[in-house]
Amino acid sequence: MADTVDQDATHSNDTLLGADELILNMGPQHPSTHGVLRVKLKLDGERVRGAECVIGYLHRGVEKIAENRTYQQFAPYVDRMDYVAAISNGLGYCEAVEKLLNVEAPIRAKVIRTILTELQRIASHLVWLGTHALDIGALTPLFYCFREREEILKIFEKYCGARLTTHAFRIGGLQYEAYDDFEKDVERFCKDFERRIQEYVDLLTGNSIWIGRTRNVGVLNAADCIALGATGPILRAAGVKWDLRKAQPYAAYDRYQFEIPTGTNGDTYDRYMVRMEEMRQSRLICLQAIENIPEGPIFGKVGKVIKPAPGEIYHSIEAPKGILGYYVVSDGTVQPYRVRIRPPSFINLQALDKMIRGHLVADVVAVIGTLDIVLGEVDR
Amino acid sequence: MSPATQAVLHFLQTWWVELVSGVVIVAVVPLIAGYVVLVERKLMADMQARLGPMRVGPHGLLQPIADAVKLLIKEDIVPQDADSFIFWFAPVISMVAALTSMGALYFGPDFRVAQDINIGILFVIGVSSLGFLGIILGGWASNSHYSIIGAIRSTAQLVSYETAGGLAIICALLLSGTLRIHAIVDAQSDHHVWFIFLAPVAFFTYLVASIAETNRAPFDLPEAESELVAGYMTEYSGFRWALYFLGEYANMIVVASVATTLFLGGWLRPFPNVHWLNWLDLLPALFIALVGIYCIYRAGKQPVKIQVWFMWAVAFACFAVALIFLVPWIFASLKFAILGLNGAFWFLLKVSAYIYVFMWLRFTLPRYRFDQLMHLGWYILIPLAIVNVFSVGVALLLEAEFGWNRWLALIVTTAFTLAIALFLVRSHDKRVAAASSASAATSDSYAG
Amino acid sequence: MADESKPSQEPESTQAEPKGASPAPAPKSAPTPAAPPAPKPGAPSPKAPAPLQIPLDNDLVRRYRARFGAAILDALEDRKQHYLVVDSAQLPEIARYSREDEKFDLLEDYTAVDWPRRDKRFDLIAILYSFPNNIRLRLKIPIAANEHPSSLVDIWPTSDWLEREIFDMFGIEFAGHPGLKRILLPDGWQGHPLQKDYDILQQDTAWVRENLGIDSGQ
Amino acid sequence: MLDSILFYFFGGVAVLSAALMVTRRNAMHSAVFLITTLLATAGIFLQLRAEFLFIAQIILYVGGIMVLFIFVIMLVRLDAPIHQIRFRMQKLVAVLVALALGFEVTVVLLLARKLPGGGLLIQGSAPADKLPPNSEELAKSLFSNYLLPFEIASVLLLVAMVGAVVMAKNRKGTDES
Repeated sequence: MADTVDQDATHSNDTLLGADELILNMGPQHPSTHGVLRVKLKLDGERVRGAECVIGYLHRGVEKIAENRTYQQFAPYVDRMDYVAAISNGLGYCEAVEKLLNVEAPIRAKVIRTILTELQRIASHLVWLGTHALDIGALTPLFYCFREREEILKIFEKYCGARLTTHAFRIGGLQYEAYDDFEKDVERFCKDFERRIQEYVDLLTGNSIWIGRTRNVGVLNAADCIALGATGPILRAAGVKWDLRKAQPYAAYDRYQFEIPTGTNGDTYDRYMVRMEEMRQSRLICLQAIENIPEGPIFGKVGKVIKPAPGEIYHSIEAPKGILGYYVVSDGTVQPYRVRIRPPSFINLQALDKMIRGHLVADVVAVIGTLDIVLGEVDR
Repeated sequence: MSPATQAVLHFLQTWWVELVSGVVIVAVVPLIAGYVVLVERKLMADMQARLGPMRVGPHGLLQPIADAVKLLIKEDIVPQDADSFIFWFAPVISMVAALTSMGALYFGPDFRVAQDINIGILFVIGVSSLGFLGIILGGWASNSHYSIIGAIRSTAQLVSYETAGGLAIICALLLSGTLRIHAIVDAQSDHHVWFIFLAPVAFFTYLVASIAETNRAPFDLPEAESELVAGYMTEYSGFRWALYFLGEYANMIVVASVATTLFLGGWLRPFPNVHWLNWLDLLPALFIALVGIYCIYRAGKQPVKIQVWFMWAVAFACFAVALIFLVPWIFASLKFAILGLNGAFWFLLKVSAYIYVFMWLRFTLPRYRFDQLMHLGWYILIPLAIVNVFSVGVALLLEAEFGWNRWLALIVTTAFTLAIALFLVRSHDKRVAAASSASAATSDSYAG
Repeated sequence: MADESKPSQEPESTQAEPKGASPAPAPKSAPTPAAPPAPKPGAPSPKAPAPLQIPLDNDLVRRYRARFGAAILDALEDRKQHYLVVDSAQLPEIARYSREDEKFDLLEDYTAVDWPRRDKRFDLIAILYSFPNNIRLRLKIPIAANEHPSSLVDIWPTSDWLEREIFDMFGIEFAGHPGLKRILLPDGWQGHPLQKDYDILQQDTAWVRENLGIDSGQ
Repeated sequence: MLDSILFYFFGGVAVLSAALMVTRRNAMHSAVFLITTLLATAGIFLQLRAEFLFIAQIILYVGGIMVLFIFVIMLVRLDAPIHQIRFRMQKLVAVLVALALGFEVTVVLLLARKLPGGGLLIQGSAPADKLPPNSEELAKSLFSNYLLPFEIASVLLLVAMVGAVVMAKNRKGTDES
């Protein structure tokens, strides 16, 4: 909490009209701030003049803990950051340390990792779509999205026993072999998901109220995105055709064909369309991947004790929210000297103030939804 | 007997129908409103691939009673320096307004409270418009930022949509020529057509206005959970909150009954005067019997013993009611009662259909933003309603002066109104596009 | 080549002072996965790992050296990733040059590493990425404990919160930052957690007692 | 018998809430009591079988004007002027005016006593429920012999509304700039 002592709703300086410029406090227990985020809105009547985010309520000091754990021990902490997309956090960390060790995971492990990460991307986008639609007032999409997400979590549970904080990957490869009908489950989900996406599209895409509430709300053009470091769907919705999975492929992404969806004027509606298209693309990747999962070992040549040579590396992946980067410094011991995590939600949230200037209070809720932030990752 | 008791007896003799129905309304309507809440939750659940309340009673049938008891027991919190007199008084106003406006309504050819008041429909609208007094006072008395904003917003919404609703009702009154509710329905049976077909635009305008008037579905801004955390009801809890909640649902029933009386032919069965369709009079009994059979079919599937009995009891009740509907057919002397019983059935069927549309919209549509809502109200709905009143008037003039066939006149004028409506919507979209392109340049967004 | 030599002696020193509090290296990690071919027990226990940083010399480095000369203290490559060690005095010019001329338009990350043993205690790490040429470069800026490096907010606006976090965690104040105050920890918090001498069990007991009314967070 | 009971009930409520309205310190309380007075008078209209007047009273006064009153009370901060009690001088003037009014009313009552029926009962008035339905009567007279004043009044209202909109627009103009 940046500043603890503060009246709830204060009247600060008067504006031209003599009407007070109201400071309205949203959160940290507000139903639609997606976690413990507190936004201090400077309001002039209903119009927002500025927003200051007060974060840190969920700060657990993950980077300090990393300096006191071995490389393997720190892996489960990584799942607790963006708890909605735990698997992609794990993928990022394991690949970073593998890079540090100059070791490559075997191809079978890479393919299984890619499938699970893409399923996790779909699950993360489903959580985003459900809560975002709920904030704007559409009650039904939430339950449809969570019904599909339940299928994905069942696959995770069958694979590694956990649904949310899975710790599915190990440094050097995979702990568990893909269970018997892994391909069958994923295929059944992907086949069914095609019809399900159409249900969301019927409910929302053409809906004039939905368009009215999202078109030209929270506009962030390409230049601002890059300047503010906003990446992921927000950058693509602004028209930049760039995806780290294509630009610098990792895991097994170079084996599969998929499109990069982009928007035109970077408003909430475009971000909605980009994320919907991303779900379809992830589905295609999974379908291509399960056609042939190559045989072979699932764990590379990494001993039980990991002592990487002193030095440092930076490795980043395309997480559902944006670029998730790991900067790991090793001093040759079993414990990392420094682990820095580049949190996409934290940096995307910085754009909130610029995006909602001049909007109404109802739009603040929509813009926080479209940023798709998870407070575990913002606060670390 | 002393003169006083004689006077009282005399009074009772003359007014016993009104008194009984009055007591029934005040006692039964909150219960019905409770069950409407249950139906809404079950429907919402069904549309969202889940089960809804299942725990209290078989299939959650006792849920409203459980809710009522819970709300009664809950502590009534009065905010610290709230205006306690008005804080206590406001929910009562909104509940009383909804119930009194039911007094003038006809729930069937002879189920009514007030004896065909000369200004029937006007009474209902006037008294139900008192409801939002309760909302403003409630918002003001709870003395918190959120509720004041919620109260102001909801009043602005109600005022602007009441105008549109009133104008839509004027169209129907033009066609019926009278304010008496019974006479309106008789007019519809004389014309052999429901007014919805003669003035469809008016019905649509009234549908939209009534949704906004009861703060529901896409217009439920005042208590939009995600922004203002329950608007004017934020500080209320326990029974006072229940009063507001039941007031809203009672209001919904009132609005649905007005729409049924005015546009959907009140207690007339479909095609009332088509004689070869007279078997339709048997439909109510048939329908209820079917429900009974379904209950028996389900009884076998109930896991718990008591639920099986309950299902059988419900089935038995349905068959009893079906019999009551059939009695007038058997005994010739009770012929007159057919219209009465069937009328009530058809009226309630139409009212529940209307309320179903309310609920259906609530589950599918997202919520309007406040300025969009006002924009829709003032720039599209009210001009459309005015043009519609004008066009229905012209149609009646054509029919009276120039001897046009009524149907032809109304079709021509409705086409004219729809053309105007299209123009209004297109200019609205152009304005939105213009405002948004302007906003894309400046940071100040959609000014509306 | 100052940077290269340091890490090699570093391991001994940090090895020496792990306090009792920090848990000994973890007990055996998860049971070795059965499936993989059983690696020889006690696999080739890595002998003193040979430093992998090799001097780097490509046209990018030459352009930087041509432009800034002595300010570019070192250019190295570690595990096929390029990074420049840069003098903090010239930081704004180098940053502006990287952004305008070298097209590194995205400041992907901006953080710090604490080397308490060195005279220039902190290393500011700026990870730059260029969309047009799809390459990544790391700038390492060694700064002393009480030095105030200039802020990069007007070059990359994204560094606003990143610099606030560095200040919050390391105590490095940035000159010219619009609103430099803590971002994750409460304002009244004493101490900067990610500094090496800030023990993991240490608490700002004063703040906890004052605000939460309990004497210790543990 | 019923009519007189109802009449005294409505009359009593009207007088009582009017008195309360004047004496309340809190503006919102007096607004609520004003609403009760208006509703009570509406009840009396209904008793006289003037339904249209009854519903007009409810819709116009309570639904329209009183909502305006409450809005003004809500939006304008009223706590400032209440603190400055400046009525010291006016108390004397108020008493004088009250006395004069009281004297006048008593004179009227005394004179009326000489009229047939004690000035209260109007002989030969048709019993309330036999009157022709008054909304039709009202409509006929309004649109036949009083058509001109009706149109003038509607134009006047239109001018007032347009004026309000224009003033609001200007104010909004300054706010936006």
